[in-house]
Amino acid sequence: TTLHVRYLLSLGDDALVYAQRLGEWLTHAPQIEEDMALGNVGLDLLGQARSLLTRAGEVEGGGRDEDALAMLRDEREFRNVQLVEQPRGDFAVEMARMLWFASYQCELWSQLTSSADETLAGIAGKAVKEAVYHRDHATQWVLRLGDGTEVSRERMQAGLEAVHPYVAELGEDHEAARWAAEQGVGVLPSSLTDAVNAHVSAVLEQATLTMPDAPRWHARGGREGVHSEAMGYLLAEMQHIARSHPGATW
Amino acid sequence: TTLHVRYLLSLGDDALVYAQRLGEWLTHAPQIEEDMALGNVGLDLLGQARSLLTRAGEVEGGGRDEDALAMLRDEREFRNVQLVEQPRGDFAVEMARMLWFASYQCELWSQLTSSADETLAGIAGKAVKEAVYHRDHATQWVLRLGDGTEVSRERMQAGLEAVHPYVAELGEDHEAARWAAEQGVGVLPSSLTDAVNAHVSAVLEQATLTMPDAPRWHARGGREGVHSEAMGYLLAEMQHIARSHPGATW
Amino acid sequence: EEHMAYFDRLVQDDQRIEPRDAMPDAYRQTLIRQIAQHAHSEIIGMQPEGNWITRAPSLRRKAILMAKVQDEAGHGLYLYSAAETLGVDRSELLDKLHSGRQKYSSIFNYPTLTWADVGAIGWLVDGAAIMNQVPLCRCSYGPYARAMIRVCKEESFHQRQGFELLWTLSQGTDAQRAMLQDAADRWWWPALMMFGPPDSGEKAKEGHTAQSMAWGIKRFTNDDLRQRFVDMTVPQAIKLGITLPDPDLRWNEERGHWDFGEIDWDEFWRVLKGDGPCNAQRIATRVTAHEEGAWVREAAAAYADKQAARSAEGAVA
Amino acid sequence: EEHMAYFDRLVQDDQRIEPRDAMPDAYRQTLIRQIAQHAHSEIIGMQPEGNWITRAPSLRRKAILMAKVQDEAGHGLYLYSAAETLGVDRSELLDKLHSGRQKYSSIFNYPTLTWADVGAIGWLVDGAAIMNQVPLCRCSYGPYARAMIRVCKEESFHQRQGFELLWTLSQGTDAQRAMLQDAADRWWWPALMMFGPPDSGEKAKEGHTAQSMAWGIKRFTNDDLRQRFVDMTVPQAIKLGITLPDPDLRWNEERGHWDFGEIDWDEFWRVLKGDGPCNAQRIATRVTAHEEGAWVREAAAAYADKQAARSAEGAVA
Repeated sequence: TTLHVRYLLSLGDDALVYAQRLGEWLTHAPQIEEDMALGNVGLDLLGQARSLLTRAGEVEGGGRDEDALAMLRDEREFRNVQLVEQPRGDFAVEMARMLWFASYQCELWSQLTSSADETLAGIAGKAVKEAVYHRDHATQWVLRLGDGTEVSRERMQAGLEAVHPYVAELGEDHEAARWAAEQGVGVLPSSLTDAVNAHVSAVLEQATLTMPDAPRWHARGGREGVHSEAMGYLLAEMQHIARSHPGATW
Repeated sequence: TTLHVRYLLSLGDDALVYAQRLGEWLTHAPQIEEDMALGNVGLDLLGQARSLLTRAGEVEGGGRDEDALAMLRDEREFRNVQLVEQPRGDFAVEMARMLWFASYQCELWSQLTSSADETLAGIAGKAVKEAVYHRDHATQWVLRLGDGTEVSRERMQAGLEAVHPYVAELGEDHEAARWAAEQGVGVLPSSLTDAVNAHVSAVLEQATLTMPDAPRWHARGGREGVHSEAMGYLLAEMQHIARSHPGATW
Repeated sequence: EEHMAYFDRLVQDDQRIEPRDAMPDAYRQTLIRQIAQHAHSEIIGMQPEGNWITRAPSLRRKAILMAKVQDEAGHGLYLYSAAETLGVDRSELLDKLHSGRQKYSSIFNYPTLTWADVGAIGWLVDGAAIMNQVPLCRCSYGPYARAMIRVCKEESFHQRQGFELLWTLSQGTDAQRAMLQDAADRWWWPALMMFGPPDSGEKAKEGHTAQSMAWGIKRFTNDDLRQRFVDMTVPQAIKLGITLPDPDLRWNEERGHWDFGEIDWDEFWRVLKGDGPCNAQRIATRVTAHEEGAWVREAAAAYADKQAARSAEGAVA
Repeated sequence: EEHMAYFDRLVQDDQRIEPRDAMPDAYRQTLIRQIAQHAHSEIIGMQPEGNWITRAPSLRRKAILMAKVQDEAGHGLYLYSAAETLGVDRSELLDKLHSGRQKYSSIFNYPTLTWADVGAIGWLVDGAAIMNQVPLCRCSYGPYARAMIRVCKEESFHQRQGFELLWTLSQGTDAQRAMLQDAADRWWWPALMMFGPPDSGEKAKEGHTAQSMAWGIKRFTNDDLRQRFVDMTVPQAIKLGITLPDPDLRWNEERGHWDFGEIDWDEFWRVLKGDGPCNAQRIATRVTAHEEGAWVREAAAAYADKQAARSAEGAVA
């Protein structure tokens, strides 16, 4: 796999895996409006994933389409950050995850609209609008939960603490990203971190919440296909039917 | 599939699927001794499943071995009762399930030691001793939990209620069982029910627990491959690696 | 009196009753019950299909399915809003759903066992629902009629997607075709039951049909709608290359309709009364989501109150 | 005094100290800490492998793996019993594990990512453990030495099973061979770290090695054991047709040993102090199981008390 393909996969797998986790929320959300909203975010991310994986397959030139890449790769070939693969927690954990992830995606996509990979630039142009909506949605909920009841403030703070060790990985300058940044195809993840943190900090302050302390441990390795143990179960569920019918069209 | 094969699969799938659920307990049991004990019961059932599926493959005569039958069949081809596929509940639910299932297996295997299918008779001869141990283990725990603390009595009673709608299916005279009973290969499930109920009732009485009322709904259809929605996820997990490497040897 | 005369005239002239209009209490209660049951069916109906979102075999199908389940949530919301125009509120209706005092369509008490079931629900269940619902677009109660127009448009889209999913299976591998046939075998009869028990011929005087027709809520009998559904669906089954599990199914040249066999109404009543494969599970899933979400809804309400107080303060200052 | 002289003589004569014998408090504390850490490692070590029980690709492998994880539970129990002979009890030790006051082998803070990791744990992790543990079969403290004899027997069986699993992969498909190589790449260095930091040469005076050797608890330095492990394992890797991720690995004819590269001790200390991929998860899983089981253990205790009271009554009557 070339670094270009790996870069596209890192973006696409983030979107795909988070869409998969959000899909689990449908019929389990705290209110029906939220089933719809989480479904919407999931659908947007799934759309991004489909375009990105399709583009990765094109660049790779080996005839793999979005489904071959989603359904027939093994765990060690997935390049998403560990943040998105973590099992569904409570609604506060989800809003903490979404706030950070969407804030990261806002910065990412707005940079990538001028990617030298024109297909990627096109994807970014659409995705940036989606990410702004996702960030806004998460922001509204973090405010409501942080500045809502005593119970919700505690749970929201706990949600932030639970998610925080997985955040730094979004800003890691992995090999494919460094290559992509040099080529003008991509952007250095570390260059986005300040803006992401600024947005999140501002939201937390308004929400009367506290930014978690630097975590004792933080996730690493997702970009090289080293995942947490939750990932294998996610893939088992996602791929089982497709793997059970080799060569079938759906 | 002939009725003989289907009968063997019904026995083998019960054991396999329950072994799979018990395997989930390891590292989650209430004490380390119980990790061992639940592992033991799971291992015994897995051993029964392997022998039974191997025998089913032989009778079928199509070259399918235990792994082909376990890993490459689709949900609708599994013939276990829905009791064994239900997701892991708390320890009381598990002991309720084990008490009923092992009581059923005790009666079943002691009858099948004289099966006209000599391989099956051999399997039964070994399995009956195992089932007696499993039933005894569950019995001891139902007594401890029923006649333990107030909390444990309540949870044990709730466990019985949760499991009860799935019990009647064990005594259902499905087509393959009727054939097998006629041929002297098997036994009519309904003929075991009184003895099973007698054992369970005696345990519950000693444990100061109450036999649940006849349930409003009871499970049916497992023997014809109609399962509950939990089954697909169980199979996804169980089969994913095997399905991901077609033709591989492990 | 005068009000009721106005109501009767509107119904007779096939005009719409609006929330501000006076209406007989029995009319109001019938509508509340029917609209609530319809809304509940959308919400509970998300579960059997939602069961396949994480396992859809292609990303395109996953996207279609997520969008569909999301649409159902939307339909539920319109319908609860329509019910609210009659003077009840959503949380009250949800309580009745959760405690079993109001029902939802019994079809959702069957499990989805294979991927083909997702297609079968689109094709048969949405197909039957549309057949029931299209006449409701002309229902005498305005808000319900308008909600139905939107719902029907989206549902007929879902129905076509379901058929297309099955069509793809029909062109696929042996395993895919077997999956398709199996799904049709399991969903056919429950789909026919969706129209409700017989209410024509001798049975015309039992049940609510006559009154609902007089009020302009119902336009056709259950039996009429069922026949239309069979007539529409059988040719589609033929196109899919599958059989339907009814030995009595045959074209009746004389009637110009498809004859079909006896429906097992015992099963219908059994499942309706709670003895269906998923009744307990569907309600438990719904109640758990609702209870686990209570702290979130409370927080949102508390925050809204604080915001309102802050802007009131601002206005005063 | 006299007691201590007896203790010293026993140690000097390479005899076993038994629970009833007097022993220096520092000896007792060292043993408690070491045996507890060893027991905890067995219990926590069930998790990375337990992760694969439900997904094992064949039923034979599933059975082997379940039996292995179960054996580890058994080892934990013997070892807690051995520790209890020194005057502590299991629940106290578990509390220390759960609250982070006692450690377990840091190797179990790495995740198992593929099926080959199950084999790699058997081959490398159990292999290293055995290398550490065989000398403990002659440890000066009798109950520990005897527990170790049984543990070592079972572990060498596990080690062979792990190698055999990997051997099967090495004879398999490209994907299986890649999985094998990847697992070796990830587990090699953590396995070498299992012997602990350098304690020979200049480092001989730091750490506990010298005292433990004087007490007959430890027989070889960490570095000696590590070298033995490398010497045993490299030929097995060659047999498996894989490379090991160390460019400095080469046979040293002069020393009669395999030379190997610098170990990243920063990583070792980092993971030991909590910054490993699974530290938090391993403890959380363990604590959850323990807390969720509290009501069961309480019920068992209450029942035992009732039974005891009943038989006491019976005896009186």
